[in-house]
Amino acid sequence: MKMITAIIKPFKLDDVRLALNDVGVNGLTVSEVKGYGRQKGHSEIYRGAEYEVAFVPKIRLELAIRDDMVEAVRETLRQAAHTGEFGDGKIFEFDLEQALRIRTGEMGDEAL
Amino acid sequence: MKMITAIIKPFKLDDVRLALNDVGVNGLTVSEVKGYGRQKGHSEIYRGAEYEVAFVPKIRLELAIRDDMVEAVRETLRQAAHTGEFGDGKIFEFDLEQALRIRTGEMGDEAL
Amino acid sequence: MKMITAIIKPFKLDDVRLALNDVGVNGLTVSEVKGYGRQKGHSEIYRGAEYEVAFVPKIRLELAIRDDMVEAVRETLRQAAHTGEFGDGKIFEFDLEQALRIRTGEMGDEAL
Amino acid sequence: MKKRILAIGLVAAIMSMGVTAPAEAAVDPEVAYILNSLLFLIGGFLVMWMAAGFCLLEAGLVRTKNVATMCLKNIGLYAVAGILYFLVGYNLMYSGVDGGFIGSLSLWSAGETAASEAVKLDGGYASASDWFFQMVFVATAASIVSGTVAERIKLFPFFAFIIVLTGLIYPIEGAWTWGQGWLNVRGFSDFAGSTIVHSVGGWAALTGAIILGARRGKYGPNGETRPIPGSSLTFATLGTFILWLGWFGFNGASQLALGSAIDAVAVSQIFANTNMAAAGGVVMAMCLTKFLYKKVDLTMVLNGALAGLVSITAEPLTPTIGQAILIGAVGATLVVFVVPLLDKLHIDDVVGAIPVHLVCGIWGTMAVPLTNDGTSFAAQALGVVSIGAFVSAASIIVWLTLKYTVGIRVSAEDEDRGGDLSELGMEAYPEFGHGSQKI
Amino acid sequence: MKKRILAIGLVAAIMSMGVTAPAEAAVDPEVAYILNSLLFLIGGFLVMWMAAGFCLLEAGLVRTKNVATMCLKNIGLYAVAGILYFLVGYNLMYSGVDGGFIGSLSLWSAGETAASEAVKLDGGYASASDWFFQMVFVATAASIVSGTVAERIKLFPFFAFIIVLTGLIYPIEGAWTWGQGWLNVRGFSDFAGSTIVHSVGGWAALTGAIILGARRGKYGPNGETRPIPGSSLTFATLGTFILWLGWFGFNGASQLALGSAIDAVAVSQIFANTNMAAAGGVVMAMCLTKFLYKKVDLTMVLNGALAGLVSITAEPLTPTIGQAILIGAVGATLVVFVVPLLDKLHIDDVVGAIPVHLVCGIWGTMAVPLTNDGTSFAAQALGVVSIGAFVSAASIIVWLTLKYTVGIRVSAEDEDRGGDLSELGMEAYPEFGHGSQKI
Amino acid sequence: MKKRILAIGLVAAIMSMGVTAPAEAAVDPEVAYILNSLLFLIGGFLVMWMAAGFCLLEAGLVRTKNVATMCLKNIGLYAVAGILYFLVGYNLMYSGVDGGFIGSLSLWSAGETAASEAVKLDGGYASASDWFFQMVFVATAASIVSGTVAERIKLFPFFAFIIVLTGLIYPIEGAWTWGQGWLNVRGFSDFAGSTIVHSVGGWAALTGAIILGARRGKYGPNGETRPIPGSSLTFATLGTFILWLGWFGFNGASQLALGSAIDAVAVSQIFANTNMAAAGGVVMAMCLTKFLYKKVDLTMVLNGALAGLVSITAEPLTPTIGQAILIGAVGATLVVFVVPLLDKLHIDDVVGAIPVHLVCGIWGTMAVPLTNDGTSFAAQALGVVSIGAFVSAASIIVWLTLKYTVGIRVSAEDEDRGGDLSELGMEAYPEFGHGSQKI
Ligand SMILES: Nc1ncnc2c1ncn2[C@@H]1O[C@H](COP(=O)(O)OP(=O)(O)O)[C@@H](O)[C@H]1O
Ligand SMILES: Nc1ncnc2c1ncn2[C@@H]1O[C@H](COP(=O)(O)OP(=O)(O)O)[C@@H](O)[C@H]1O
Ligand SMILES: Nc1ncnc2c1ncn2[C@@H]1O[C@H](COP(=O)(O)OP(=O)(O)O)[C@@H](O)[C@H]1O
Repeated sequence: MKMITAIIKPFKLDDVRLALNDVGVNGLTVSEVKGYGRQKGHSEIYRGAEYEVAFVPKIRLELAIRDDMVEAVRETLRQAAHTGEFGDGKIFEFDLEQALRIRTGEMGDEAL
Repeated sequence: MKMITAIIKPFKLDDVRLALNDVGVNGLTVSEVKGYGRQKGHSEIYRGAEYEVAFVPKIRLELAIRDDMVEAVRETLRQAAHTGEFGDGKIFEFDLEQALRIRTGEMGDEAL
Repeated sequence: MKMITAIIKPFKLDDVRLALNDVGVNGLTVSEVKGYGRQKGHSEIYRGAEYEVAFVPKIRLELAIRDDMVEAVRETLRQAAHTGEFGDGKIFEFDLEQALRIRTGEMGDEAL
Repeated sequence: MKKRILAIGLVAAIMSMGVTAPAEAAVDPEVAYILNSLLFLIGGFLVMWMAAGFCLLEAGLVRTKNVATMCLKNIGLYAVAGILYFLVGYNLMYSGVDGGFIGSLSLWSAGETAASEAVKLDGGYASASDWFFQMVFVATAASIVSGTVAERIKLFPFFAFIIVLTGLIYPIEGAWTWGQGWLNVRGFSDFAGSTIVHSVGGWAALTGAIILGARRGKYGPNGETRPIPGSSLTFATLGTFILWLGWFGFNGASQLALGSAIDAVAVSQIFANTNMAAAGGVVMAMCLTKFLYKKVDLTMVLNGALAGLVSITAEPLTPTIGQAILIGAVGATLVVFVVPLLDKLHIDDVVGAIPVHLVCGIWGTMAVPLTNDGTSFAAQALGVVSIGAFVSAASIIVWLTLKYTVGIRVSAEDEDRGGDLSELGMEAYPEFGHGSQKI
Repeated sequence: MKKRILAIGLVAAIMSMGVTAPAEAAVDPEVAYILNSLLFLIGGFLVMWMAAGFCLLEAGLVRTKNVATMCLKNIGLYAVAGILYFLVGYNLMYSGVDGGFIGSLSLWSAGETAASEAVKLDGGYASASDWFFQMVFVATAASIVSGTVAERIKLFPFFAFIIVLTGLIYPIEGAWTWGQGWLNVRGFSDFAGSTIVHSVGGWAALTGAIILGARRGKYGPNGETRPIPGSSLTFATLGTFILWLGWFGFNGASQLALGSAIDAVAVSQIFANTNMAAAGGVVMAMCLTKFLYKKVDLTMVLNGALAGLVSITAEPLTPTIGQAILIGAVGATLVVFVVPLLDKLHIDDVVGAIPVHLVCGIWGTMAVPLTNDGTSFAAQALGVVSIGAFVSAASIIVWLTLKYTVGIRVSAEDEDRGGDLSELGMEAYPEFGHGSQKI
Repeated sequence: MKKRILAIGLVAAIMSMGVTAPAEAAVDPEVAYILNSLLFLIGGFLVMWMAAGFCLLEAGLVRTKNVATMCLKNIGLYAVAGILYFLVGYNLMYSGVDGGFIGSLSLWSAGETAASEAVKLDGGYASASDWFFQMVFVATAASIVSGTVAERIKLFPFFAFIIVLTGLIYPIEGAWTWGQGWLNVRGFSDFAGSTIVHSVGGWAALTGAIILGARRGKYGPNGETRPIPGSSLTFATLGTFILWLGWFGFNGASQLALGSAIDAVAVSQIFANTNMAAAGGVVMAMCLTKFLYKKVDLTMVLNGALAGLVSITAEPLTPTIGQAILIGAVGATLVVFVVPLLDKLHIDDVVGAIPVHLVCGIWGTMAVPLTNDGTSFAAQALGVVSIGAFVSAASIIVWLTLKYTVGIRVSAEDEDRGGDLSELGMEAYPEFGHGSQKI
């Protein structure tokens, strides 16, 4: 199994969720994060003093998937989250050694 | 070392924390997430328009543990977070290559 | 590639970010978490009843980096986040199998 | 309660038994002058407070990323409205209308000042107290607009519209009735402004909403409505309570006099009716949404309270309490049905100002003859239509002029980021963990 | 300050030196009528504003997941209370009680209206102003209940209780004293309602809390208390400030007259005493919690302010400022000790309404004879006990009836999800990152 | 609007045509007494409400981790200020100053009480109404300090300072002018307290800010300013609206009389001018920040409103509306430039209280002779300088005494954790996801 972590633009979440649904992902965890990369923060003036807002709001997705779905999910994420602008985000892939469904105790692919 | 990530129901956090304590886990990081899986969101009506609330609030736990504790932790999580209803959550296990305690510089199992 | 996850004290974030910048990290994702470890929570009294605040606010950093930067980043984090007090936090290192930049489709080290 | 009885007894004792105040009572003219002015001042500060109510209601119903912008617009428009009303509005509305269409163009200044040796009592009240009270009304009309067009309008074009609305559109249509212009001559009756204040704001908002278009993402590709819940129902509720409180000033002080017993009776009735129309709106909205949707919709209940208040505003004096409750309840019913209707038409009204202020404004105005014999449906309809036509036409011209010159809508990118970052460069709740993303 | 002296000088000059107003003063009856009505109206809108205060205090002290429900309950109960008081309450309380136990069953309607040719001045004030002022009081009693039983009661059964409380229970016990019923005959004295309003709400809340049971998780398996901090202390603080402000109307206008110099003196004293009792409560709560717990507990300080206010309500006129401070300080002391006591008894009072309104209501009522010679401990105790017994018994019957018919408590699952999702289907703060989880 | 015309007509009819009220009018002394007292009571409750305004403004401009502490300080200081003003303040300020420097040391007690048989009307108003109105002013001065020194001062030393400020410093300098002391003799004029209230708070805040030092992290290693945005601009905006509303009482009731037509005229003018100075401040701050920084700064706009209000406070009566707008606009300009200036000097003023209350307080006071012929720049400067010198010197002594005895600053660790956890042991928004970290 693999764990995919993706950082995307917040307003893309709905599109991404629906697209993932279509390729058969039926479990997903999201959290609210901030980040920077090529898309830098920006400087603002607050009460006459300039300061840098280093971080930009992003949404972080976590998906545990079967190995055979990696390609499809990667491609789906890439397309659904794409705008072409800086800050579109990243996809990170990890090896997931084990998974377990708390409700039933199922393990491995069954648990996803 | 292993890193265990668990997604649980928010109101189970206290029980889980105490149970983990009992099996000797003495470090834990939690964050607030939303997710869906078998437990779907639900549709609501807001100002006369139906809409779907796709995500359900969950708590995400991260625990770095020694390899020999994986079984115990897994079992503890499974029991303490269990309600038997949809949405009880998941346990994900990863290989943790290295850990370091910032305060002392200790590394590996010492750092946990 | 490696994924470094660090848990640090919130008010250290600015220092850490600048220090990482200096060693060439130019992408970073942060989130707000709570945790405990050696630094326990504390007990408070609320309306005459004592209770324990188990968790302390922390910031969680995620950095995907090239393998050759692991040492430098680890050291930088250790120094910049250090206060010497309990609760300074941890650094966790994972193997990152694949990374992809959504905007361009670049993969691997190029994507970071 | 001994004390109470004592007090009442005492009061009763004070009065020679059986004293009656005729309608042409004999309160000392100077005392009446003071009391009339005091009514304006109390009413005025209560209506001023409504600016905060609109601000919170709207800040609570937009997403986090537009909250600071909403706050700025509301405090800004209150200031701008006052200045414009001083510069041109008041005299356009009240000076020399004489059955016509418009007053005169001049700065307002107080007729008498405290520096004078003596005060002429003929006016009946201090002219500055009247100005203050009239000034806060114009801000109300402006506040209505800001809610509807929120989350996508550019800041300065918005203020440009407000300048025209408060400096020209409102004073001119106001002159027709309250300034004793032609509509007044035709017998149109609008006690405290269901049409003259609320519908006017509503028409301006409606035309703005149509010309601006809906917020990105409000209507799906298949035309379905995608609700965009607001950032804080607590602020929205507080805003509604503030408006409710302010409305006692809005309607109560529109009696314009407290210098006789009969005026005191009238103001008291107005207070009671105003309150009960809102109560009727609340209860009706609770029951209806529970019945229709199985769950009570708090935002509809808040709109219901305001619907009741707007509905009673055209005639808060003549209804009995029972009638007031019904008038408010009908208003709330209208709101519960018009809110989804507007969505079907893809008219995106962020806070529900159009159903509340425009639709209930019309309803309240048309309901006047039901309880007030001195009025007619024809005259009421004439007022509703003529004011509606004028304000809509004028608003459309201003909106379109702005649209095709400076532009009125923020860029898609800025809309996604939110007005707080794009127009103000600051966040309402900057600390981590307050996203602007409904999930 | 020249201006000031001038102004004062001027005022002094206006008055012929040495003029004295006898208690049976000679203010023109019509002027007195206006001023009396005005006092009711100002007092009334201030007390109406307390509804917002209760709303925010309670919304701030419940968890995020119940905030919207709390807002709904508060605006809803204010509306319901007004309607019930119109339908049955007012006349049950004030019409033809005559030393007895209950008034008559009829709709209220204004005695005189602005449409009349003339106004009889005997009443002393516009009847609608009195009704408005009395009506806002009943809502206060109802607000008290909503705070205590929050986070676990079902919405509609809650409103059913409020209907009985505001339509029957409150008016009946109110008739006994303020309606000039039997308790009044026995010399029971409760100026503005420490017992008649606050304790009544408190008894209804206490019985409700016991019958409902505690919130899930409030008391641990070993009986220990597990605090459940509220979602926003800022809203709780604002709510307290609003209540404090509203209390000037609550107590001040309970003088029921402003038509003579002596009434003006009385209302002024009441304002000062009301303020200082609250101040005494604040300072005492700050010092006590610092002393007992090493840290100042803001929620206790807020309760302390309200404790002071409730305590002075039974007699805000006769104490000196110093006595008022002490009366308030004793009230706050009671609260600081009763809050944990209730927890020991596993009575889960979400906002501390029982210590504040019930306990301090009793304390304030029993303290009346300390400063008011015309009252006796026996009469006060009679009032406290008889009203307490009646209200508790009636409340228990209503709560139990509801419990065994429609049920009063939400399911465990709904309680965990929170009322906002289960009863309203919406969240107070829907944007990401506002959990409902205290960690 | 038929009704309106009718009403106006009626009023006009009531008055015998051409009646004129001479400055020494003939309002019945008892009626004047009631109206004067009523003005104090209304003004008083409006100013009391300003305590909530300061509380929210400050709670909104500090970080989440200090919000509960801010709330506690504000409700606490309002209570403490009232008690001190009763214990020593009022009589120090008003009793037997006689052109001198200080009054007498004694508890305040009401001159006449409702228990008396008769009321002497010479005073012109109920003494308790005056006391109440004066008392709320002293709390305002104290509120100003709490904002500036927020987020780093220890709780009890803060209250110790407030005790001295409200018990001694304010009453003494107040006695010089309003107590008819030496400054009054010299012709210093400060209608409602630009200097006597606002600058006094400002000087105490400025000395405190310097002696305390800046918050950790406010100024970078290279001396650059690192903005620390506040937790909630919505609360800050609401706080500003509350202050704006309260200011009608602050300035309006400082006319000190409503017992004649000329007083009614004066109070009305004051209301209008007060409002328009704030409006001028808002518009100026919007335009200036847009021009200077390309984006409108909401926090500056809020400060701009308050700048306008403080600026007009020294003389809200004599300016025309146009002049009032300008006076407010100049005040806002000062604020926009002084805020970054203070940062350059590394004086860390969390909420901008120094520019708003101190700088605009001075500006407003010096501007009095521009519209009021009876005043001179020399006398105004004398007042500004002498009060400034006294208050600064006294404040420095108190701050330093506290610093070198109990200490005034929290430990670095406690500052990082925030006052809410370290001083109160509770969080303002305890539920997950409300960090205290600006990222
Ligand atoms: N090396 C990294 N490690 C962790 N997160 C990163 C890294 N680089 C970027 N990110 C995350 O991805 C987001 C988008 O990255 P960015 O480089 O701005 O976009 P793009 O690659 O599309 O230009 C950032 O805001 C940050 O949250
Ligand atoms: N494939 C997945 N990847 C990541 N997170 C998941 C996945 N499936 C479920 N989750 C998380 O686990 C939570 C519970 O999963 P769900 O399937 O609803 O529960 P259960 O397995 O007990 O029926 C979800 O809300 C989501 O946050
Ligand atoms: N075993 C662990 N697994 C996951 N997170 C941990 C673990 N131990 C500590 N943490 C995180 O690191 C933070 C700091 O750890 P702590 O032990 O308190 O600090 P230190 O090691 O500097 O004394 C904790 O608050 C928690 O968020």
